[in-house]
Amino acid sequence: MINDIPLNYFLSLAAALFCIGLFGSLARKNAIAVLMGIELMLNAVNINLVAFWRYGSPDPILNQAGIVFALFVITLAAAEAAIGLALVIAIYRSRDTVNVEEINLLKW
Amino acid sequence: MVQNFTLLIPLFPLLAFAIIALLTRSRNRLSAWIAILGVILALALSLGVFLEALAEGAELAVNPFYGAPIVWYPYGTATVNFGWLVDPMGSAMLFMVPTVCLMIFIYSVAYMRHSHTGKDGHTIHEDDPRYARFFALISLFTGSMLLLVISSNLLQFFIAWEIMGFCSYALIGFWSFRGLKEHHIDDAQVGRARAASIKAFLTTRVGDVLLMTGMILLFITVGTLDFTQMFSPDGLNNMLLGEPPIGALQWPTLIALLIFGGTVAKSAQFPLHIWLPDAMEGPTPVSALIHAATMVSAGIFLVIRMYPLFVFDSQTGGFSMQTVALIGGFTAIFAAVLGLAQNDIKRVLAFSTVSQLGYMLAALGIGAFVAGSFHLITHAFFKALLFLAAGAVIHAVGTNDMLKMGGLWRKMPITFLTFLIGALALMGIFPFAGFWSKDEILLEALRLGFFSESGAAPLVQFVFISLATAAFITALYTGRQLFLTFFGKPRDQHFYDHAHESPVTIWVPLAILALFTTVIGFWNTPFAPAFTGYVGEAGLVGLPVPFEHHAFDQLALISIFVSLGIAFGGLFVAYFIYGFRPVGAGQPDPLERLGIIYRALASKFWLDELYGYKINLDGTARAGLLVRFVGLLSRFSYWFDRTIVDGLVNLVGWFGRIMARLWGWFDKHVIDAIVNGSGSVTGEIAGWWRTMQTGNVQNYALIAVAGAMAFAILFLLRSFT
Amino acid sequence: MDLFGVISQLVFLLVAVLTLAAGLATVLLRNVFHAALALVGTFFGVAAIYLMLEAEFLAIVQILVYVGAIAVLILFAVMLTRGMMQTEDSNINSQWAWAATAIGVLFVGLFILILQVPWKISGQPVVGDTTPALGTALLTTYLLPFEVVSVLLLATLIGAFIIARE
Amino acid sequence: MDGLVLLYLSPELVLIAAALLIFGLDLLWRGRKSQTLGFVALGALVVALILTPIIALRSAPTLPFGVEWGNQIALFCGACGQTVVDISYWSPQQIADALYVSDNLTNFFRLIGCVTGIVILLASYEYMATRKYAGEFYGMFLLAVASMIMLAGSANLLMIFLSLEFLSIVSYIMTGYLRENKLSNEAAIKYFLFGAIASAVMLYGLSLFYGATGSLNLVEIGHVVTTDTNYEVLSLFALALVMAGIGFKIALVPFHQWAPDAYEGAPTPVTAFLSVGPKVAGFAVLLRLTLEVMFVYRVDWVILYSLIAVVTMTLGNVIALVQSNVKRLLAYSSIAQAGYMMIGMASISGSSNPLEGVNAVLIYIAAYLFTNLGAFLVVIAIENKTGAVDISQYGGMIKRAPLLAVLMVFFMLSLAGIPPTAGFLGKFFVFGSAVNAGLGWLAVLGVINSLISVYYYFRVIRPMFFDPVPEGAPVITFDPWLRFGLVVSAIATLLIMLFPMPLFNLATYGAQIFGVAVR
Repeated sequence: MINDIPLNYFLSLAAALFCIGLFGSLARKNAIAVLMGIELMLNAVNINLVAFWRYGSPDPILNQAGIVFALFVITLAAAEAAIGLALVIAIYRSRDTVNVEEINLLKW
Repeated sequence: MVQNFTLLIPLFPLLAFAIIALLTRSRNRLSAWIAILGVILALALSLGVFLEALAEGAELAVNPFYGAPIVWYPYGTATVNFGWLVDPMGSAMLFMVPTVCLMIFIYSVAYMRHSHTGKDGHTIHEDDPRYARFFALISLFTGSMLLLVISSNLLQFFIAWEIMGFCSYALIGFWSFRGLKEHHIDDAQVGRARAASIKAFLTTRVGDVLLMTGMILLFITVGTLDFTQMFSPDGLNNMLLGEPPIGALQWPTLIALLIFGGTVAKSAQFPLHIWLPDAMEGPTPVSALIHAATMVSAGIFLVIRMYPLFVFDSQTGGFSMQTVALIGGFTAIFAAVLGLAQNDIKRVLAFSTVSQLGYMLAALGIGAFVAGSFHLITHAFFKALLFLAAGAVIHAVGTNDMLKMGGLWRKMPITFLTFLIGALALMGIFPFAGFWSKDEILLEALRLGFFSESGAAPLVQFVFISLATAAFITALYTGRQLFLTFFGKPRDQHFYDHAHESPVTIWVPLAILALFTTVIGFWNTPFAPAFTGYVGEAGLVGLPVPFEHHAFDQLALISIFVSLGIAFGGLFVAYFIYGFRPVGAGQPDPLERLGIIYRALASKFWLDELYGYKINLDGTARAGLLVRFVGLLSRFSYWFDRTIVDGLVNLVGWFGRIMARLWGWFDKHVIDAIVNGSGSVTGEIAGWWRTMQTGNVQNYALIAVAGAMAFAILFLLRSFT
Repeated sequence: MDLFGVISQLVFLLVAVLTLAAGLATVLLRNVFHAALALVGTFFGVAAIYLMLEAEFLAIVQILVYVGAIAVLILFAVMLTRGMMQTEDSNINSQWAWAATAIGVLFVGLFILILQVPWKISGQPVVGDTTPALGTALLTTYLLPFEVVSVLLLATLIGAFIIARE
Repeated sequence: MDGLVLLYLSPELVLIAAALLIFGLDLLWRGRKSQTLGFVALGALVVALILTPIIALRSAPTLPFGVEWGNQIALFCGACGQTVVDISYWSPQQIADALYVSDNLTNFFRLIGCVTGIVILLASYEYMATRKYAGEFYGMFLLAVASMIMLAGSANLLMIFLSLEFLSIVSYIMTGYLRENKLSNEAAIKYFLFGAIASAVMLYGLSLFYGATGSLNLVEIGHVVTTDTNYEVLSLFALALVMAGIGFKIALVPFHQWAPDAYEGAPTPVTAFLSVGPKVAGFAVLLRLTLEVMFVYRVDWVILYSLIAVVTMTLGNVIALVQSNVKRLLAYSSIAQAGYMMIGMASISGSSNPLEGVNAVLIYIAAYLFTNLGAFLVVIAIENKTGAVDISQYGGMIKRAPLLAVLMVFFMLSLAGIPPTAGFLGKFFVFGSAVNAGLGWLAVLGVINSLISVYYYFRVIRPMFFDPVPEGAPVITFDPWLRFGLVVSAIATLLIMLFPMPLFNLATYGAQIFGVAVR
């Protein structure tokens, strides 16, 4: 299967997903939605990493650096999500909003 | 073997600073004595070194007292060491700085006590609320100046230089403390003091930055900052190895000019002179300290220290010395004219300092190293004297405005006498210190500009003309100051009544400084040029090029008469304007009004007499005679007025007014505007830029992403082209 | 190209289009709850991509962690802050056009880069099971990050507790 | 992993173990005795600080200890210059596998990290005494210091990412520590959102590096990038994306905007940490990346770094002019300071000796550390007693707390780069190295900027000395720990200038590692 699909396909998919996620994180009002955008970006990176591993690794079994990296990215994404959501809930409690545009007491 | 302890000299005042700041802050009297003790110890050690240096004589220039035991850091194969370097000029500074500082310290003890009238009508004497801090700061100031003088290394020099900058900031703004109202200091004054301190610091900072840049470049091109190593022939030649930095501008020229930038700011030369007159907001001892012994002298001393670099530059075709001469010469006359139009007794002196510093730099710039250096020493003494005496007057009278003084010599004869000595020295009148040093500078300018073997030098001729004119104006404004303050009738009875002779602790330092002012000039007379032999015979540290040394000749004699003539001329004019008919109470300064108005006033007075003559026409002969006599006198005085005084007044007044206006305008609108304006422009930019910080984190992220992307795309495009 | 290859490409395209569509839905849907559900869809799509790349273990982890943990967390958070969900008049902020422009440029740049770079391709087939080797690697070569990440997870736990507790 | 590895990792392990211990004890004691936990944290930092030279000296057993008194530190620094316990002794296989290196640079940042930690910890006792979850705070703080050190020691993209995220997550938690405080909440969530986006962008760049070279190890990547010119565009593109993550940590323009907001809202000791810890660790990563991977493309990254340096210092300084909140002002100031450090980074390109630039950056970091921490300690001391963080509330501080006022002057002078302070030394070296590297214009801009900065640094000082004491303002007293931290910072700021030899040697030692990698 690998021989039939060029690497570029995967990379392009990842790039597209990355851009979609970036758009989400830059343009959504809701802090949770911003977080979702970030998750999309991390997924895109993982596709990159796994594709590079699969195509580039001289020994896909013994040299699994890309996979390992992806695994850690997933773990950290979970940690990040936990903290991020905790912060969202905290700010929702104190300010009664999760709209990023309204969280602007600190400026200038 | 006192020389081995040179490094301890600055330590005493610094230690005094530390002790006062940390331990005795709350005890005013003790703090003052600790500060004075610190200076006395420094002075004793300095004198030891000085005497030892004198014993060495001119040899000292070739083999200076030098030691650099403190390893600061290694650089490449070399190390940067801190230590001491005492060459002839350095030793002269070691004599001058602590002496003058000690006088200022003693003077401050009484000066920083204020008297005011309490609620019950009694006069209350009270220490300044920050008395101890004052002594701590001036100790730090003195210590850092001494450190600067003995520095063996430009970096060490720069450190001391910067500490001084900070001290000047703190001291100029010393009275910018709200809550001092009982000490005659109102809100406006507080505001002025604040503004002045910031202005002084920021303006001199510009110079510091230039100096620092020059220092880094020097370090990189020469590989050392140690004066002795730097000025060894190899050291300076290293500069020529690299590529010239900007077009035809050579490294030595660039570096010398950058270093000179430090001097321009610190010694208040055009166009960075603006801070100095405002610095008068500080207490008078601080003014004396800044103007005489420490800060502005440090700027000149920097040029003296780096003189080999300037000489080297001019030998290799650079123009740094010409720049120094040009700026010095211009500032000398420029500031003198501005000084004409000042009514604040201290401001006159401030402009006078600027002008005199211009003298020194002009001398250094045309190659008259010894004359410029000597003027630095003598000027310190008589300028300190003038400031302290002026301070005594202010202290006694309670105002700075000369137009509210007058006739004070009767009330405070000792102060008057000392001030007179200082003023005569400043004017350059025989036999006081200023005469000898100023004459020397004029002589050198005359010799180099008009009678040089290598042909006439237009720049030096300009310098001579400028300095000679400045000497004239100096005598004029000093005379004006003298007459307005001490002669004539009191113009404000209230202030006059308030005046009293200064207490002992104030007049004794004055007397000592006056003594020095009288005798120090004989260190270097054209007949017996001991100072020239000492400082100039063997040249400079690391650059043993003897300065040209002329025997007493016709030219010197001519020069003596020329400079005396100029000085007396100025004094004479001043006498005609201010002394002959003193300015009365409420009268404007003759220079301040137009001639037509003055003539009209005078005519009216004359008509009144005439009128009285008329109604007394059939009165007694005696009365008639009297009236006639009076009328005759009036007519004579009218004629005298019209032809001589008015002419002079109009001429000088017109010239002075125009120039003062013009330059004052330039000062206020161009230079101040640049300094303040750059502040407000950056403020505007800041106000505009900060709006980027919207508070919305997604805006931030977008900017960040766009930034990263811009970099990425930039690289991408670069690879395709 | 043989039939198998064509089918492979078609399958890839299908999965890719579905994944991207779910991703777009995630960032565009007005209702945050619906967006979260679309996010789950994207996670599944990415898991399918992993399977295509013969990283089975990672695909399972993707479903377990992302779908099982992160998505659930997000859904919880959405429900806890429910007040916001319906009242929004627009889910897109005022800078979206700028963002879209910048991202458009970025995408073009990335695309050019991807096509232009001669990627290193060894094309080695995966013979055998990657999972045991992965496990070995995690506990030998990658032991240090493994331990570090465990501490990090503990810190996260405590931190989330401190921040979000009533 | 053999036993030696544990020794090489011991400072980090001690910190992490102490953090776990603190979490456990806090659970056991139910939030009481938090002060004791603070001392545990302090002890751990001191132990880690002591372990560092032991690691560094391990390979030089012949070093004569017990020589003349007072020379120990200088000797240590001097000896470090010749002994290298780093990857240059490792076999190629070891290098390929290396995730984390315990080399000179790591040791340098261990010292920096521990000192930072100790000083901030001293300042936070009083601050945290009345606040909830103080025990956990100390644990979190130790983890933050540990992750900062790990970031400096990471030699592998995975470890870089992991430590960066570790540091970030712990920082988010600490920033949002004041749960009842709206500003703290807001600061944390902004910091978090910005950080998450930036690290995702960075991660994309890292994946590109991996794709180009098939390796995660910096040395190997550097090898490929240097030998194979096919990857020039890719490497530079990836570098630009990675700059987003590193620039976020360092707060470089245009990745800086989170900083003022987060600094203002965070608890002040955390602000102090954020202004030093992540910043300097970011420089460690940037140094490794620049010298081990990207060095061959110096023409390109010099442009990038110079550009960033100019905008960073100018923007930081100019916006700081109009700030009235001291924490925010110091935030902009620290942005500007990072700009000066970037001048040093750009001048690494100097053809003669790249290590000069590295030296300058490391010296600047150490000088900045003490100065900035000192300034923040003053702010903390004042805030503890009065809650004041606005310049206008600092009136008459010379009467209310003379020590604070005088030391603040000193720290501000140092930040402005005026001698005799450490800040001057840092600027001297940074500008000097820039001129030496042919980037004179950059030095000139830096000098102009330092001139601008004087103005706002003095704005902080002015009310302390010249304004009257506000009505009813209390005299400020603060606890001895904070005082100790302040005095240590002040003395260090002074001594670094007066006796820079030890620091100079230490920086030379820290830069030694790059002699191997630079090609």
